[in-house]
Amino acid sequence: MKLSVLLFAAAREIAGCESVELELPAAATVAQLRVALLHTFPTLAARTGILLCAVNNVYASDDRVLQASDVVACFPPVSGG
Amino acid sequence: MKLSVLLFAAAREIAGCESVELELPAAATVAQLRVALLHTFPTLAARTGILLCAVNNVYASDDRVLQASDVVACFPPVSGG
Amino acid sequence: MIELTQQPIDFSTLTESVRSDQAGAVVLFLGTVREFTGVARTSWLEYEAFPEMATAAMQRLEAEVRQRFNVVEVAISHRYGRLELGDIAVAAAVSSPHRAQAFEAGRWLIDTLKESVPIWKKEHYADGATEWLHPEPVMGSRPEAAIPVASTFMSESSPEIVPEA
Amino acid sequence: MIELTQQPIDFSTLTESVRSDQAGAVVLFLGTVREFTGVARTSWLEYEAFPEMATAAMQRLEAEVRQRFNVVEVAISHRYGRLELGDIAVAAAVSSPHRAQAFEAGRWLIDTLKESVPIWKKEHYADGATEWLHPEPVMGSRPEAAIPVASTFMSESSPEIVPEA
Repeated sequence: MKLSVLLFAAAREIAGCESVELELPAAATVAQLRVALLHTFPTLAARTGILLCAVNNVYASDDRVLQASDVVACFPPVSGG
Repeated sequence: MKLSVLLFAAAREIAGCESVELELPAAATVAQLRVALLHTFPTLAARTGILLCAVNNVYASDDRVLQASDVVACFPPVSGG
Repeated sequence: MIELTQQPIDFSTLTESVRSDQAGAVVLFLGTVREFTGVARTSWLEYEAFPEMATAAMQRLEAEVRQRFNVVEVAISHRYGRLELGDIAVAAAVSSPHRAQAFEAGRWLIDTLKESVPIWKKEHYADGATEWLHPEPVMGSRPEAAIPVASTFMSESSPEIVPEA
Repeated sequence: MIELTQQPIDFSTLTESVRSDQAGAVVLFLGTVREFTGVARTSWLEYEAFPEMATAAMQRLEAEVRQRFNVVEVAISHRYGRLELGDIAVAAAVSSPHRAQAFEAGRWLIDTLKESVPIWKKEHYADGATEWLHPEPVMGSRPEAAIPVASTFMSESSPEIVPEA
């Protein structure tokens, strides 16, 4: 399935785009999405440290199974306030 | 010496006046003032519980020696805020 | 900024007065007139002040909060006279570089104010009864050194307040 | 009241929105843009938000603060975009019957917001350098159960973020 991943803050700047389209197997997990993302942008992990993932506006753990309709975002730890 | 004592809140209401003039020996202490005040208004202690005393806008202990020029006030524990 | 007033408190101006480029955090506390205390229904409140001493006590509080905490600015306003339900009785604001300090200083400030500033409130209940309120028991930070003379006085002088026979 | 905005925050209206006859205490927290962090001098800040999730996360925070604390009303406003020195980045207000609860709820609210709401700030220093900020270490109350999925995620997933060789 194709999934579009939204990127924010340092992750967005390092990737150079606000979102990226990834090709994933059906029923892929967040862990697999993470691997595919870092494969596309190898510098992302080294430069941003830990990356958080959210699915449909809620933080998601690595074993979360994805669907083609999910809104997925990856970003560094938050620093608002 | 004559000393005028300001009264507030329940102390003022029970005494029925905003201040009272007491006759005290020279170099009287706050403790002596307290005795004279309760002699004048015997119901004060029973009705207000503990009475605080302030001299020149600062809380005063019982051994504080008074002067005729001091501004003295007696009142119940505070309950502002 | 220290204020004792019979007019409604403008918490917006008070809060603006503590904002600063040197502070990353502002904490404002408002004490307002609550309708119910348990089952007792308040109709309105009367605050009585000893104005000269209350102002002096609030000025001492400002100096002490600056000495005890890393604060940039401090402002306190206390109202007295007749207050209706929902009215603001007291507003206290502090600014500080970081939020932990701002919360600690704000909490200490209002706790200590309620223990030391000579203002009293009289409840006027909906059933027509009235009552001078006793101070609340203090929860949390106790200002051990804030009013040492008063504390000493309160413990030492207890035997003295029994009226002479 | 939950708000995510690019306009200046009106803390006065926000605070008014939590006042209530049922509350005796209001605590407002403002996070403002500070000029100095140590020796580093900030010129301005850029806040980036993931707006849909940030709004949803603030709504979850409001629900959770109501569940955890005895609060009457809650309001949160977070600004994003370019902020100048002294500008208000976040305002959070709670009202509660008593002040201890109001301080505790206000502190928990801002601590948890800073850990969980997807907003990031980028420092623009006076010397021209820029830097995405890392989250501050949390002092005081730690919201163990506030974002359990995120916490689980953050600990479990660490091995996963090493790029594949």
